[in-house]
Amino acid sequence: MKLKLYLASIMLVILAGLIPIAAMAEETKEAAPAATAVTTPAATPAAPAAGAAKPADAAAPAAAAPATPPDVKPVLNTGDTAWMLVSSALVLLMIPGLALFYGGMVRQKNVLSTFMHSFVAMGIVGVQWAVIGYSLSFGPDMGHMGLIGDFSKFMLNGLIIMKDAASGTVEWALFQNYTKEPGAIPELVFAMYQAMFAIITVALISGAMAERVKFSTYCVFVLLWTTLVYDPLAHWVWMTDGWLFKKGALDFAGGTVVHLSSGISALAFLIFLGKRHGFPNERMAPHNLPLTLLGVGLLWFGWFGFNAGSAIVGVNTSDAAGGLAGLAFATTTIAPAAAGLSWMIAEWIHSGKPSALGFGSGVVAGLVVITPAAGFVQPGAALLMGIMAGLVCYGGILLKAKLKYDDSLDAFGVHGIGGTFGAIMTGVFATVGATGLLAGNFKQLMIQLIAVVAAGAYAFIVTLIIAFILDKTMGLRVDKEDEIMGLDQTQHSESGYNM
Amino acid sequence: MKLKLYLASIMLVILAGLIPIAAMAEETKEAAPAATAVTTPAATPAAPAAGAAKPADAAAPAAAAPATPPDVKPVLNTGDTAWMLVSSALVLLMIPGLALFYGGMVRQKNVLSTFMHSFVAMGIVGVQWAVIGYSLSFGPDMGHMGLIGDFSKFMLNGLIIMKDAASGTVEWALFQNYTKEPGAIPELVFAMYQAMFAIITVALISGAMAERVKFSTYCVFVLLWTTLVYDPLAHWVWMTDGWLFKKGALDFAGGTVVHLSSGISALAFLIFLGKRHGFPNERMAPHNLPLTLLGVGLLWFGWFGFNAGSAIVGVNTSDAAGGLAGLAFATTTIAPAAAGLSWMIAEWIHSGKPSALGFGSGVVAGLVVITPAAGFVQPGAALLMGIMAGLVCYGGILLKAKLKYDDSLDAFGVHGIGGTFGAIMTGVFATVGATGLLAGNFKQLMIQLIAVVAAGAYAFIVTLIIAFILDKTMGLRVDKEDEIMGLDQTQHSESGYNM
Amino acid sequence: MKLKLYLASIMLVILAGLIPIAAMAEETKEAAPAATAVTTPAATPAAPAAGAAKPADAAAPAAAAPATPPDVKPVLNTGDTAWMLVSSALVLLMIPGLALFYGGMVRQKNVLSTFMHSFVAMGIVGVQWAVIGYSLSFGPDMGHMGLIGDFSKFMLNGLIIMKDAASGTVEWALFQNYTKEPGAIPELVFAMYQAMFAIITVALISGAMAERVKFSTYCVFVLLWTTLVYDPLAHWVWMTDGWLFKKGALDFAGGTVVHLSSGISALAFLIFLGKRHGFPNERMAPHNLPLTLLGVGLLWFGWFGFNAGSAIVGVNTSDAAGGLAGLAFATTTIAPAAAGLSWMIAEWIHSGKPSALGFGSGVVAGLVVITPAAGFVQPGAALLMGIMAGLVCYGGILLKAKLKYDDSLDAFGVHGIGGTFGAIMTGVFATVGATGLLAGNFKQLMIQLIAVVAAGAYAFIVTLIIAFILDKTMGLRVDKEDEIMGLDQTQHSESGYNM
Amino acid sequence: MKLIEAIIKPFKLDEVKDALNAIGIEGITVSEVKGFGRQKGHTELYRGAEYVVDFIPKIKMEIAVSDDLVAKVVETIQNSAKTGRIGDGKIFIISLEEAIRIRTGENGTDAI
Amino acid sequence: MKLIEAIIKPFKLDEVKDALNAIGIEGITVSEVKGFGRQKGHTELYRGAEYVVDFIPKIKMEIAVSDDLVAKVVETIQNSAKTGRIGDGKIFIISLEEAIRIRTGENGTDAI
Amino acid sequence: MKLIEAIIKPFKLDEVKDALNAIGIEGITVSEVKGFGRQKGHTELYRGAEYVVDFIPKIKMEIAVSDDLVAKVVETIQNSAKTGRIGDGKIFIISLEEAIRIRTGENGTDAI
Ligand SMILES: Nc1ncnc2c1ncn2[C@@H]1O[C@H](COP(=O)(O)OP(=O)(O)O)[C@@H](O)[C@H]1O
Ligand SMILES: Nc1ncnc2c1ncn2[C@@H]1O[C@H](COP(=O)(O)OP(=O)(O)O)[C@@H](O)[C@H]1O
Ligand SMILES: Nc1ncnc2c1ncn2[C@@H]1O[C@H](COP(=O)(O)OP(=O)(O)O)[C@@H](O)[C@H]1O
Repeated sequence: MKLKLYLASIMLVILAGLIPIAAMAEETKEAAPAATAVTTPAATPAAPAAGAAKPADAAAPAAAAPATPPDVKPVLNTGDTAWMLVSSALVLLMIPGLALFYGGMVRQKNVLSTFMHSFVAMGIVGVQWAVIGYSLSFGPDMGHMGLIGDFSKFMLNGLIIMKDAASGTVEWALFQNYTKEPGAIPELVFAMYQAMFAIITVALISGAMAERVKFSTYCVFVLLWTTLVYDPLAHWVWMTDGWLFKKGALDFAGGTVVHLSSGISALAFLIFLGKRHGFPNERMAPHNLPLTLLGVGLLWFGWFGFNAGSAIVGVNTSDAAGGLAGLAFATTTIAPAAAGLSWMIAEWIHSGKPSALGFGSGVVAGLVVITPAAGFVQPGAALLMGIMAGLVCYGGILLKAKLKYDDSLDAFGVHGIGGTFGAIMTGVFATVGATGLLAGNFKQLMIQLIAVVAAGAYAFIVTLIIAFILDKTMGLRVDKEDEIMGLDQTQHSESGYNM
Repeated sequence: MKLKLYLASIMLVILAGLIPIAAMAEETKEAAPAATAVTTPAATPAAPAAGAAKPADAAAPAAAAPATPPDVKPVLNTGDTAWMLVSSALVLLMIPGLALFYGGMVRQKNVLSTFMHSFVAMGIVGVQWAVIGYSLSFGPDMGHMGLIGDFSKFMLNGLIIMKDAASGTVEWALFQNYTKEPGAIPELVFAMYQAMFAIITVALISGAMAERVKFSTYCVFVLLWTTLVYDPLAHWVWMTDGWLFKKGALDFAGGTVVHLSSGISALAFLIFLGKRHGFPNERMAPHNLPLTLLGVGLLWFGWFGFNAGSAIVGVNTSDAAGGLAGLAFATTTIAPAAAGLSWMIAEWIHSGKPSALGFGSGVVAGLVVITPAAGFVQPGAALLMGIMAGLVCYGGILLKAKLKYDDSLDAFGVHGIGGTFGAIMTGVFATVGATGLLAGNFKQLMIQLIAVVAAGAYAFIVTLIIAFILDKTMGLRVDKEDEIMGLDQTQHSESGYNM
Repeated sequence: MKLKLYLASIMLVILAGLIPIAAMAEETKEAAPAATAVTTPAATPAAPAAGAAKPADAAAPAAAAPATPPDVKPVLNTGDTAWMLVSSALVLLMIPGLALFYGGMVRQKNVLSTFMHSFVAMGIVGVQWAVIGYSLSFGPDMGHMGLIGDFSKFMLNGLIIMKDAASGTVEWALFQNYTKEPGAIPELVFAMYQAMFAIITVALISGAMAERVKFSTYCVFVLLWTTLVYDPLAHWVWMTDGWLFKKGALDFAGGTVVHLSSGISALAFLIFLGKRHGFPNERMAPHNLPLTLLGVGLLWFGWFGFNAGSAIVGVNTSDAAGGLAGLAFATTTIAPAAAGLSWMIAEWIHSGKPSALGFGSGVVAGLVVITPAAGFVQPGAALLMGIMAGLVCYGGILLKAKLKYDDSLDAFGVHGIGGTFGAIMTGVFATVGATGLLAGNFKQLMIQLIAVVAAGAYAFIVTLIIAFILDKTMGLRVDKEDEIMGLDQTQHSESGYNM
Repeated sequence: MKLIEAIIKPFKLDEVKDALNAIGIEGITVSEVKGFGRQKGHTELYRGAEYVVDFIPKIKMEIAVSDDLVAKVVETIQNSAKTGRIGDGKIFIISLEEAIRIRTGENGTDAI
Repeated sequence: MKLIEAIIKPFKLDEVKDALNAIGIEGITVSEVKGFGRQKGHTELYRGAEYVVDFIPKIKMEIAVSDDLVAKVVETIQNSAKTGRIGDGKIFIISLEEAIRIRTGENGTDAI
Repeated sequence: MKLIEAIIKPFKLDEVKDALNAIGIEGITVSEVKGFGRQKGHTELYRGAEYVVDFIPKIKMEIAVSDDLVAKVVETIQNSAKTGRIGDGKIFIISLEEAIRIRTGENGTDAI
C-alpha cells in the first residue's frame, strides 16, 4: 500500500519534471547549430568527442559524422591505450564482483541463481553490444534528435579498416578524446570499455529481483532493457550529439546512465514483481558474507577502471592516463573510504553495532555517489561527498523497512538513491573542468536536475512497460513452491554447495 | 574398453598424420635459407621476432642470433611495457582462478588437493622457467633444427646487461616485436609474460587427475612435462626459428601450445591413471559452485592479458598496446559471451535446465576456442566461433559419459577439444594479419592441421611415456582407502573447511 | 614467561643498537650539505626524489623544497602513468586479499571480524592519508631533521594547481622520478599509490590481534599507529630528506617500512594483548582454507603492483614502466615460487606432509623477503633469497610454538622475521643500481642493519606506548564470554555464514 | 515422561515452534536431517552428469514432555506441520526414563 | 514397534540404503554425526600447530519398524555396513511407543 | 542398557569428553543441534533488517551404557558440563533394548 502511494508520487514528480524537460529539449533542438560551438574546448563543460573521433583515416572522414572533425590527426598513444585496456578488464571484473556481492547476501538456496543474474548479463549484453548496442549508443545520431545512434556500427563495423584483404593488412579506427591534441586509442578499445558498462548496469537491477524472478524472463528482460533503456541513455549523456550532452549535463563515469537508471528501474520492476514469500517476517539473513565482502573488494578494485578509465572522455585532456585519471583515482579512493566509515558509524549509533556488511555497503554507496563526480571534484569535496554518501544510502535502505517494498538487495536503496544524490552533488561540488553551485554556477545544478529527472523518468517508464508486458506474457515470478525450494534447484537443477 | 579403442584410433590418426609432417619437416629444413625471407614483414603470416629482437645492445649482436637483426634500433615504449607488465600479472591471476574453477568442482574432501595442483605449479614452473625453461623455449635454436632452444639464457642470463659492476649500473635487453619500428619492451618482461603461460598450461592438465593423483608424483610430473613437452612446443610455434613458426602456423595466444597440448596430455595421462573409485555411479557433485563461478570470472579477467597481451608478438605491429590488442580484447569479450550462451541454451534444450556451471563452462570454452584466433579474426567471426565453441565443447563433455573415461574436470573435453577446434577454425576465419579458408587461403587451413596433429601427437606420446615411467616408479594414484578419505587429509594433513 | 624474557632481550638489543644509530644520525646531520650530492645519479645508492620532483610548475618552485630542483622539466609519460594507476589499484586489491588470507585462517565465529580488520583500515587510513598522512610522509621536511613531513600537503593540497577557477581549468603537479630525464607521472597518482601502502601496513598487524581484540580499540589503534609510526617511517626511508634515505638505506618496496615495522609492532602489541582463550590447547584450525589460498593468489597478483610499481622511485631510471619494473616483476615471480617450494619441502621433511597452507605461507614469505630487494637483485639472487625465505619464515612460525606467545596469524613470524631478513639480505645481494656485500660493499650491509634496528626500535617502542595507553583506557580485549561466542556476533551482530 | 521426536519439513519449523510455544512448551532441540521416504528427491545436472538427489532435507525436533502433555503436543505438531502433501513427516514417541537439568541437578518433570 | 538407530561409516550410506530398500524398508532418517570410539582420528597440521582430530565423521540412520521386521533390518544393516575394520559402527534398538504420520494422522505400524 | 542423551554447550564438549574418557567411557556419538529453551538467542542486523536468532547452538551427545554405569556417567556429565548459567542443558535417559557391534556382531553390553 505504502509503496504504491510512494511510487505514485514519484511518478507525479517525474511527470511534472518532464514538462520543462520537454520544453528544454525543444529549445535545444532549435539551438542545435550553436551546440556545435559547445565542442570547442574552452566552453565544453563535460565529456568529449565520442563519435567525433571516429574518422581515424583522415583521407576518408565519414560524411555522416555528427560533430566537428578533429583539429589534429589522431596518433595512437600506447600509454593511454594500455590504461584503457586495463580499465576495460577492470570493469569486466566488477561483474563477477557484483555476483559475489549479491550472491553472498541471498539465502543459500538462491546463490547460483543470483550469480547467474550477473553472469548471464555478460553473455547477453556481451553479444548484444557487439551486434547492435555500441552502434545504438555511440553510432552517429539517428535523425539528428540526439536520442539514439544509427545502425552504421552494426557488428562493430568500421572499427577495423581493411587495407588489403588478400594479405589481411588492416588499419584501426582511432578514438581521440580531445581534438586539439593527437593522443588517441583504438576505437575498438573504447567500444569494449563501454561494453562493460552496459553489462554491469543491467546486472545491478537484478538485486531487486533476487530470490524470486523467473530465469527465462530475466534473460529477456536483460536484452530488452539494455536495448530500450541503456543504449538510448548512453547516447543522450555521453555522445557528443546526445541531447543531454549538448545541454552540458555532467556525468563523469555513469552516475545517471548507470546507477540512477538501474536503481530507478529496479523500483519500477518491483511494482509488478512483488515481495518474496515470507518477507519481511521470515529470517532472510545473508548466507555467506565473506563472499559479499570479497565482492566489495573486487568492486572497488574494478571501479578504478570504471572511474579513472573515464578520463578518456575528459575535457581538455589528451591523456587517458594522466592527471585527470589521477584525480578520478584519488576521489575513488577517498569517497568510498569515507562512506564506509560514515555508514558504519551511523549504524553503530543507530542500531548499536558496526557491521561488516554495513561497512561494505557504505563503500559501495561511496563508489556510487562519487561516480558522476569523480573527475570534476577535488579531494576535499570527495571526502564530503563520501561522508554524505554513507549517510544518505543508509537512510535509503531504511526506507525499505518503512515502506515495506522488497528490494531484496537494495538496488534502489543504494544505486537509485546514491546515483541520484551523486548526480546532483556533482552540480554542487564541481570545480575541475567544470563548475558547480559552490563555484557560483547555479545553472549547472539545474542542468543536473534536468538530467536526473529526464533519465529517471525515461528509465522508470520504459521499465514499467517492459515489466508489464513480461508479466502478462512470460510471467515474472516462479511458483511459490519453487520459490520455497529455491531457485538454484528449480531454475538451474543445481545446488550451490554440496558440503 | 571403449576408451582404449578410442584412444587407439586417436593414436593411429596421429601417427598417420606424422608421416606427412615428418616429410614436411624435412622439406622445411632444406628450405631453411629461404625461411629467413619469412621474417620480412610483407610475407610473414604470423607471430614475430621473439629471439630476433634480443640484441638490445646494437653494438654486440649475438653471433648465434638465429634471425635477421632489427631494421631499427629498439627503443623502450613505456605504454607497451605497462600493458605487458599488466598482462603478465593478469595471466598469473588465472592460476588462482583455475584453482578456484577446479577446486569448486571437486568434492569437499579434495578441495585443497585440487587447489594445490594449480598452486604448486606456480612454485615448480616458476622456478623451472627462470632456471632453464625460458632458455629452452625462447633461447636461440639448438642445432638449427627448430626443435628446442639452447642453454644460453640459463637463469635469465643476458636479460640484464651489466654496465658497471662497481656501481650496479645496468642496461636492459629489449624485446622488439616488429623490426621495422623501434617500439620495444624489456625482454625480462617478455620472459615473465611467457612464464605465466608455462605455469598455467601444466596446471590445466591437473583437471583430469583430480581426486586421485598422488601429490609427490604430480610434482615430478609438472617438472617433467613442462621441460619435455611445453618448452619444445613453445619453441616450435612461437620462436622465429621454430619449425612450425617457419611453416606459418597461426597460434595467436596459445590454442595449440597451451590448450590442445594440455588437453591431449590429460587424455594420455588418464590411460594409466584410471577412474576415480565410485565413478560414474557415486554422486560426485561439485562441492562449492560459487568458488567455481568466481574462478570463471578471474579466468576471463586474466584472459585479457593472455590474449590481448599476445599482441606483443603481432605481425606488422609495433605496439603491444595498440589496435591489435584492442581486437584481441574484443574477440576475447565476444566469443566467451556467445559461448556461455550457446552452451547454456544447448543444455537447456538437451537436458531441460540452464545451469550456472554450464554457462561458466561455456565461457571457458569460448575463451579456449578464441585463443589461437584472438588477433586474426574480426568481431563477427569471433561471435560465430564463440557460438560453435559452446556447442562443440558441450558435445566434448558428453563424450565422457559415452566413453566412460574419467576426465574428472574435463581438461580434455574443454581444452583438448576446444583447443583443437580453435586452432583449426583460425585457419578458416583468419582475415586480420593473415588469411584463412574463408579469405580464400586453403593452404593456411592445411598448415593449421599439420600444427594440430604434430603438436597433439608430440604431447600425447611424450606424456604417455612420462606417465608410464611415473606409474612404474612412484605410482600415479593414492591408495583406495586414502582416496575415500580424501586427498586433503591423506596427502596434505589438512581439511579445507572447519565450519 | 618465556615471551617476556625474549622480548626483554629484544628490547635490550634494540636499545643497544640505538646508540650507534643516534651517533650516526648526529653525524648525518652534520654531513647534511654533502647529502645533497647524494641525489646526483652517479652516487645515489637508492630510491629517488620523492619530494624533489614536486615542483611541477617550474615557474614556482616551493622555497622550502628540500632537494635539488630537477635538471629537466618533467613531462607526463602516459605509459608510466598507466602502470602506476594499475599498480595503485593492484596494491588496493591486496587488502581484500589480506582479508581473505587472514579471514580463512580464523575460526568461523571470527571471520567477519577478521575481514573487518583489513576493510576498516581502508576506511580509516584511506581518509587519514588524504587529510594528513601523505603530507606527513611525503611533504617537505619539518624542521630539517629528516624525521617527518610538514602540513603543507594537507588534504592533498597543491597536487591540483588551479589555473582558472571560473572555468575549472587546472594543471597537475607532476612527480618526476629521475631528475635527468623528463618522464613524470601526476603526483596525485603517486600519492594514491603510497596511500595503499599505508593501508596495508597497519592491516598486516591485525594478524596478531585476531579473534580477541576489541573492534573500537582496533579502530583507534589504526589511526594512531599510521600517524605515529607509519608516516614517520615512510618519511625516514623513502623521502629524499629522510635521515635513513640520506644514509643510503635500501628498501625497494617496503621491507623495512611495511613488513618489518608491522611485524615488530605486532609483537609489541601482543605483550599487552595476551593469548586467546584456549590457546594453545584448543583446536583452532583455519575454518576456510580455500579463502586463504585465494587470498594468497590475490596477494601475489597485487604484489606485482607493490614491487614492480616501486620502480617509480628507481635510481637512474626515468621509466616507471621499464626495465627496472621488469626486474622487480621477475624477482617477485621467482622468489615466492621458490619460497613456496622451500617452505613446503621443509614442512614435508619436518612434519611429514606438504600442506597447502604451508605452500601458501611460503609464497607470502617469499614476497615479503623479496620486497626490499626486488629491484636491486638479479634473478639468481632472487631464487636464493626465495629459498631462504621459506626456510627462515617456517622457522619463524615454529618459534611461536616454542615461546608460547599467541601471534594468531603469524604477523610477526612472517612479516617481522621475513621483513628483517629481506632488508638485511638486500645489503648482501644487491647488484643492480646499488651494491651489497657480495659485490664487495660491506658498508651497505651496515647501513641496512642500522635501518633495521632503527625502524624496528622505533616501531616497537611507539607501538608499546600506544598499546599501553589503549589498554589502560579503552581496553584491548573483549570479555572472555564474548571471545567464546565469537567476535562476529558480539562485535558486529552478524554471522559470517548462514548455511 | 516421553521423548517426542518429530520429522518435519524445514520451512514449517517456525510455525511448529511458535505453535508449541503457544501451548506452553519452552524447550525444544532441533537438528537438520535428511529424509528418505515416499516423497521423491530431485535430479541435479553437472556438465552432463546426472545425479539423483534422493534424500530430502528435513528437520528433526526432539521434545521431552511429561506424560499428560503428550497428546496435546502431538496434536499441535500435527496441525502446524501439516501441508497435506506427501513428505509432511512423522512423529515418534519414546518412553523417557529420566531427565536431568545440568545447571541445577533437578530431575524428572521439573527438569524439562 | 522399534526405533533402530545405526551408526555407520559415511561411504557405506548408499549401500546400506539400497539394501534396506531391497527388503522393503522405505522410510529412513539420516543425519551426520561425529563418532568417538576405538577407531582413532587423524592429525592435522597448520603452520606448525598440530591438532588431533579425534572424532570420525559417521552417519546415523534412524528407522522405525514394526517388531517383526527388526531382525531382518538389523541383519541387513550388519551385512551391508560391514567392512570388518574397526569403526564399522553400532546398531541400537529402542522401543517405540507410538508413530504418527503427520499428513494423514494414521498411527502405529500404518504410519511407518 | 541405557541410551544417555545429553544436550550441552558447544565449548564444553572437550571437557565432557575427557571426563567421560577418564571414567572409562570410550564410545560417544556427537551431533550439532540447535536448542530452544530458556536461554535466549541474540539479534542480528543486516542492512536495517533485524532478525532474532532464537536458537542456540548446542551439542548433543549420545552414549550407550550398561545399567550400572548410568549414575556415574550422568554425574560426570553434570559436573563437567556445568557452568551454572542458564542454558547448560539437559540429560535424558532412555531404555536401550539391544546394542550390536556391526564389525563383530557382538551384542548387549559387549557391543558398547
Ligand atoms: N520408517 C521410518 N523411520 C524413520 N524415519 C522415517 C520413516 N518413514 C519416514 N521417515 C521420515 O519421514 C519423512 C517423510 O516420510 P515420507 O514417506 O516421505 O512422507 P509421509 O510422511 O507423508 O508419508 C522421511 O523423509 C523420513 O525422514
Ligand atoms: N557407547 C557408545 N555410545 C554411543 N555411540 C557409540 C558408542 N560406542 C561407539 N559408538 C559409535 O560407534 C562408532 C564406532 O565405534 P568404534 O569403537 O570406533 O568401532 P567399532 O564399532 O568397530 O567397535 C563410534 O565412532 C561412535 O560414533
Ligand atoms: N523439553 C525439552 N526437550 C528437548 N530439549 C530441551 C528441552 N528443554 C530444553 N532442551 C534443550 O536444552 C537446552 C538448554 O535448555 P535451557 O532451557 O536453555 O536452559 P537450562 O538447561 O539451563 O534450563 C535447550 O537449548 C534445548 O536444546
